[in-house]
Amino acid sequence: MNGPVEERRQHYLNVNYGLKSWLLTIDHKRIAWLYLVGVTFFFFVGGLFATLIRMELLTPQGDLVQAETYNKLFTMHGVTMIFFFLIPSIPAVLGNFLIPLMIGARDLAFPRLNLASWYIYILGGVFTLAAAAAGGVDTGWTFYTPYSSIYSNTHVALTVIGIFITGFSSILTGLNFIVTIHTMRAPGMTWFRLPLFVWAHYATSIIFILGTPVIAITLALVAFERLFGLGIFNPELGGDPLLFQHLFWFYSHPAVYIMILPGMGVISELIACFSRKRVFGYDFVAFSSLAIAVLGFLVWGHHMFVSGQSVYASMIFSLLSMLVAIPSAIKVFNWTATLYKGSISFDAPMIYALGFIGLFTIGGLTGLFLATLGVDIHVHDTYFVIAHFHYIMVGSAVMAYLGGIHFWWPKMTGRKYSEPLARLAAVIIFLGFNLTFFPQFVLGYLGMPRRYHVYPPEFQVLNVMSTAGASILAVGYVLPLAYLIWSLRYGVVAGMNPWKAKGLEWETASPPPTDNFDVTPIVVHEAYAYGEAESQAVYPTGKPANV
Amino acid sequence: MSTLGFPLFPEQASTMAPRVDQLYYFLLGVSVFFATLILILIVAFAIKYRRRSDDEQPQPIVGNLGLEILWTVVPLSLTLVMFVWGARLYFITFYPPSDALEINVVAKQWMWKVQHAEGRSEIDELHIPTGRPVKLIMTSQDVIHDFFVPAFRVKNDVLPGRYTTLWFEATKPGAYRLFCSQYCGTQHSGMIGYIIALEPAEFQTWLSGGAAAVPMATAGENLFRKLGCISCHAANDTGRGPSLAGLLGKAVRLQSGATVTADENYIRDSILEPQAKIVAGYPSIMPTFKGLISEDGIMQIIAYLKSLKREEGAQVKK
Amino acid sequence: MSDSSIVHAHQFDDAEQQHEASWLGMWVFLATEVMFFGGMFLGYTIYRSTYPAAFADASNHLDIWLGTINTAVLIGSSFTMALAVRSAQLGARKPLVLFLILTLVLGALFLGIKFTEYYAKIEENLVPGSNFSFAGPLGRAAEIFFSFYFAMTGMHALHMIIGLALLTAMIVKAGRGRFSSVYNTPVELVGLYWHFVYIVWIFLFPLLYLVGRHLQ
Amino acid sequence: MSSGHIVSVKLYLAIFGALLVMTLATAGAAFIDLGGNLNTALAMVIAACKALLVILFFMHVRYSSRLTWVFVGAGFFWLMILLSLTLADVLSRRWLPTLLL
Repeated sequence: MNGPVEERRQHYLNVNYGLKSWLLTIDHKRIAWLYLVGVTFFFFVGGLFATLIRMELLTPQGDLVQAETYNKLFTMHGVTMIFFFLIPSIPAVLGNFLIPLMIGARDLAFPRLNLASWYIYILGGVFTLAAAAAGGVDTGWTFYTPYSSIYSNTHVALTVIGIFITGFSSILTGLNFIVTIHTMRAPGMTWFRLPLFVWAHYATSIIFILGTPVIAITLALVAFERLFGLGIFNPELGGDPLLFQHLFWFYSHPAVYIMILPGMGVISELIACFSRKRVFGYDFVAFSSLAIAVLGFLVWGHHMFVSGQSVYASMIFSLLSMLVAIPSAIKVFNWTATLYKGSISFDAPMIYALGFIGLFTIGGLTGLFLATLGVDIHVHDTYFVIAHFHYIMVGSAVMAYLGGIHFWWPKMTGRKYSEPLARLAAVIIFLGFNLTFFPQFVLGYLGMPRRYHVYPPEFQVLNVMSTAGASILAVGYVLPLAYLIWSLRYGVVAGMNPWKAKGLEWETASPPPTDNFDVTPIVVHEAYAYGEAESQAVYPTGKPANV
Repeated sequence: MSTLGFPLFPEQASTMAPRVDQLYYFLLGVSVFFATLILILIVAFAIKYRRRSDDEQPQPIVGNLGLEILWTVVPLSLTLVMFVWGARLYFITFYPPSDALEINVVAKQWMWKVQHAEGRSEIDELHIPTGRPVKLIMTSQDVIHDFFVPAFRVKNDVLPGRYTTLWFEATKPGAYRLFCSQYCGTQHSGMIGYIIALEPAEFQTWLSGGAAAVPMATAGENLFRKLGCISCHAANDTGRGPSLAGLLGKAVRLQSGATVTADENYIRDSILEPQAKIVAGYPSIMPTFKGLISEDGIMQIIAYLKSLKREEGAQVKK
Repeated sequence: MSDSSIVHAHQFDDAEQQHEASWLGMWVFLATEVMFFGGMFLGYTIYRSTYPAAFADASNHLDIWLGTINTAVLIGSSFTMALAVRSAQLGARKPLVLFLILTLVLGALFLGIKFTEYYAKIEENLVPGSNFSFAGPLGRAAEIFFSFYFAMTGMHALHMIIGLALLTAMIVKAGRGRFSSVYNTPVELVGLYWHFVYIVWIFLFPLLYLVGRHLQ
Repeated sequence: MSSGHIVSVKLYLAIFGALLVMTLATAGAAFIDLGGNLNTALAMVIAACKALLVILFFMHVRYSSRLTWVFVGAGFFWLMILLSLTLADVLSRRWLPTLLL
C-alpha cells in the first residue's frame, strides 16, 4: 500500500505482509486495524437490524415481520451495537493506535494481552452471531429477569456467554491503557501535558476495569440459572426481581460513559486543532472526564424509578444523576469557549465535532428529563428514552468516532481522503440523524412505549418521519466506507502533519514506523501549544527523521 | 387531535397530568434556552473567527476561572431545582390518599385482569369514576409488566411475587389508552387496553350492572373458612394465631424484635412465606399456602380482612 | 510478562519499568476480580437480610469442621506461597521449587476437601434444581442460599484450579532455573493471584459456614 | 512497586499464626449468641483483619508504592459503592412513603 511517488521507507504497514503478520501481530497499530475491521463489520450488522426495525415501524400493524422476529431484531440491534460497536469502537481503534504515539511510547505495556483482547472480542462476536443465526434472542439487550432467566425460550444462554467473553476484551484493553498511561509516558510528559484524548481514555479505562466484571458475573448468574437451575433471580423461590436490575445497571450506566468519554476525548482534539487554539480550561475538561467516570458509578438507579424501587433510593439516585450532568455541561461550555477568537476551518472532522457539540447538548439536556423523578414516571420506557440515548450514542459517540477516523486517517494510512465527499457525508449524517430521532422525543411524550411491534395509528406519521430519516442516515454511513477504502489506494499522500496539529503523534512519520519514534521525544511544553511552540517535545539528536 | 391530523401532545385527563406537564415545560424551557445559546455561540464564533489565511495563528487563551465557576454553579442550581420539583411530584404519585377506591389488577402474559371490590371483573379494560382517587393494587403472575396510562402521566411496574400500587384521579370522562411498558415477551405490544372514566353516577350504574358477581370481601370470607384460617385466626385473639381484625395499617412487632407496618405485601408474604415474619408472642406453626391459593384468592382474603376492620367496631359494641 | 530473563521487552525502557508495569497490571486485574466476586456478595447480602432465618438454618446444614480445616489448609498454602516468593527474590532455586510444590499440594488438598463436601451435599439432595429437598418450611429461601453456596464456592474452586495450573507452570520454569533474584516477576504475580483467591475464601467462610450457628 | 523488599521468615510465621488463631476465633465465636447481628459484624471484622494482614504482608503492599495502595483501595471502595447504594434501596423499600416535601 505504498504510493508510487514515496521512496521506500519502512513503516508499520509495509514492514511485513501476509495473513500471519496481521493475525499474530503485537504492534498496537496493527491491532487497531484488526479492531477497525471487526468494529466496522458489527456496525453494519447492527445497522441492518436497525433498518428492519424502522421498516417494520412504518405501519401501525405488524405486517413486515412477526412479533417474535421483531423482538429478536431490536434485541440483536441493541446487543450488536452496544457490546460489539459502541463500547470497543473509539478505545480499541483510535485508543489503541494513538495512546502510545501521544505519550511518546513505543507500544502499550502488554502488547500480547492487547492481541489476546482482539481474539476474545472476536470469539465473543462469534458466540453472539451463532446465537443470532440459531434463532436469535428476544429478551431485549437488558435481559431483565424473570423473562430472560425463566420465561424466554430463545437462545439467551448462548448470547449471554458471548457478551460475557467479550467483556474480558474490554477489561484487558482497560488494564493495558491504565498501566501504559501510568508507567510509560515519555520523559517530561507530566499528567497535565497529556492530550485530553489520553485523559478521556484513562477515565474510560477506570470504568472498563471496575464496571465490566459486574456485568460478567450478572450474565454468568443468568446463564447458571438457565443451564443449571440455580435459583438466584427466581421469584418462585422468593427471589428479588430488582436484584438483577441493580447488578445490570451498575455496569450498564457507566457503560454509556464508556461509549461517550472517548468521543469527548476525540472532540477535544478536533476542536483544538481546527480552531488552532489550546482547549479552554484544560484542567477542568481533564477533571470532568474523571468526574464523569466516578460519578457515573453512583447513578444507575435512575433506570429503576418506576420498577418498584424504594422512593427514598429513587430520590438519592435522582440527586446523584443531576450531579453527573454537571461535568458534561462544563465540557460543552469549554469546547464552545475554545472556538472564541480561534482560527476555525471547516474540514470534515470539524463538521463532525461541531455536530457533536450540538447533538450532545440536546442528548445531555434530555437526560435531565429522565433524571427528574416527576417527568420520568411518564417518559420511562417510552420513545423519549430511545431518542435520548440515540442522541448520545449515534448523535455524539458515532459522530466523534467518524470525526476521529477522518482526523487520524492520514496518520494511520499516510493517505488523505477526499475532503468534499467527506463534508457531504458529514452533513447527510447530521440531517438524517435529526430527522430520525427528533420526532421520537414527541412520540415519547405522547406515550408510545418502546419495543412495540404494533402501535396505535395516531403515532404513524411521526414514525414514518423517523423511518425516512433512518434511510438518509444509512446513505450517510455508507459514504465514508466507500471513499475511505478508495483513499487507501488512490488518496493523496499525506505528510507527517497534514492538519498542522500539535501532539506527539503528529511529530512522527505517517504512517509511523513500528517503534513509533526513531528517537524518544522529551516533552518540554504544555499540550496544544498552538502559537506558543513549534513542537511540544525536543528530540535529543536534532529534528525527527523524515520531516 | 391537533390541526395536523395527528396529536403532538397527550391529553391531560388526571389531576397529576397538568402538574407533570408544568415541570415538563420548565425542563423544555431550560433545554431550549441552553441548546439555542450553544447553537448561537457556535454559529457566531464559526462565522466571526473562520480561518482567513492558512498560516493564521490566533492568540492562545488558557482559560478563565470565573467562567468555569459560572457554568458549574448555574447548571448545578438549575438541576437542583429540577430535582426538588421532580421529587415532590414523585412523592405525591407514590403516596396514595387513604380514601382511594381500591381496585385489584393481576397482570399475566399479555393481558390485564382487573377485579373490582364489588365483585365485577374486566379484561384489558378498567372502568373508574372521575373526580375520585383510584388506587390500583397490582401483581404479576409471571414476568415483570408495567401499567402505563399516558393520559394520566403515570406508570408503575407490576412485579411477580409482590404488590405494587399506583394511584390517579381522573378529571374528565373518556377512554384513555392503557399500555404495558415493561418488555414482557412476544405479545408485549398486544398487552394494551383502555381506561374508561365515567361520571360517578354512571360508574355506579355500570358497577351494579353486569352479571351478579360475588363481592370480593364475601368471596374472601368463604375462602378464609374453607382453607381453615378461621380455626387459628379467630376474632379477639381467642385462637392460636393473632386476630386479623383491623390488621391493615397496624404496626406489628415481630419475634425478631423489628416492627413492620402490615400492608398488602405483609399479608401476602405471611400467607405464602409464614416463617419469614413471625408475630411476637405466637408459635411459628402456620403452614405455607403456596400453591393452595391463587393470586385472586389472596386478593379476596385481603379484601375480607379490610372489611373486618369495619366489623370489628361492631363486634366490640355487641 | 515477557519471559526473557535480564533483557526487558522492547516497549519498556528498563527492567524496573517492566516490573512496575507488571505489578500494577496485576493489581488492576485483582480489582476486576474484587468486583467480579462482589456481584455475588451483593446478592448474598440482600437475600440474607430478607431471609435471615432460612439462611441460618441452611448454613447449619454445612459441615463446619470441613470448612474450618479447609480454611487452615488455605492459610498454609498462602504461607508457603509467600515463602516461595521470598525464595525467588533471594534467587534460592531449591526452596523456591519446594515451596511451590507445597503450595500446589495444599491447594489440591483444599479442592479435595471441597469436592467431598459437594458430594455430601449432592447426597443430601441440597443441590438447587428439581430434586432440591430441604426439611422444614424454609425450603424456598434455603434453595437461594444453596444457589449462592454453589455459585460462590464453585467460582472460587474454578479460580483455585486456574491457580494450580499457574503453579505447575511456575514449578516447571523454576525447575529449569528461569528465575533469578533479578528476574522473578511471574512468581510474584502468581503469588498475588494465589493470595487473592485466599482472601476471597476469608470472606466466604464466615458468610457461608458461620451463619446463626448459635441457634443450633 | 514491590521494590523487591524481602520479608523475614519470622514475620511470615507470625502472620501465619495470627491467621490461624483468627480463623479458630471466628469459628468459635459463631457458637456464642451475641444477640442481634453482632455475630455477623464480629465475623466480618475478623475477616477484614485477616484480609488486611494478607494484603499488607504476604502481598507486600506494605512496602509498595502509594500508587499500589490506591489501586488496592479502589477495588474495595467500588465494591462498597455497589453494596451501599443497593442496600439503600433494599432496606428502605418497605418504608411507607411519607409526604416529605
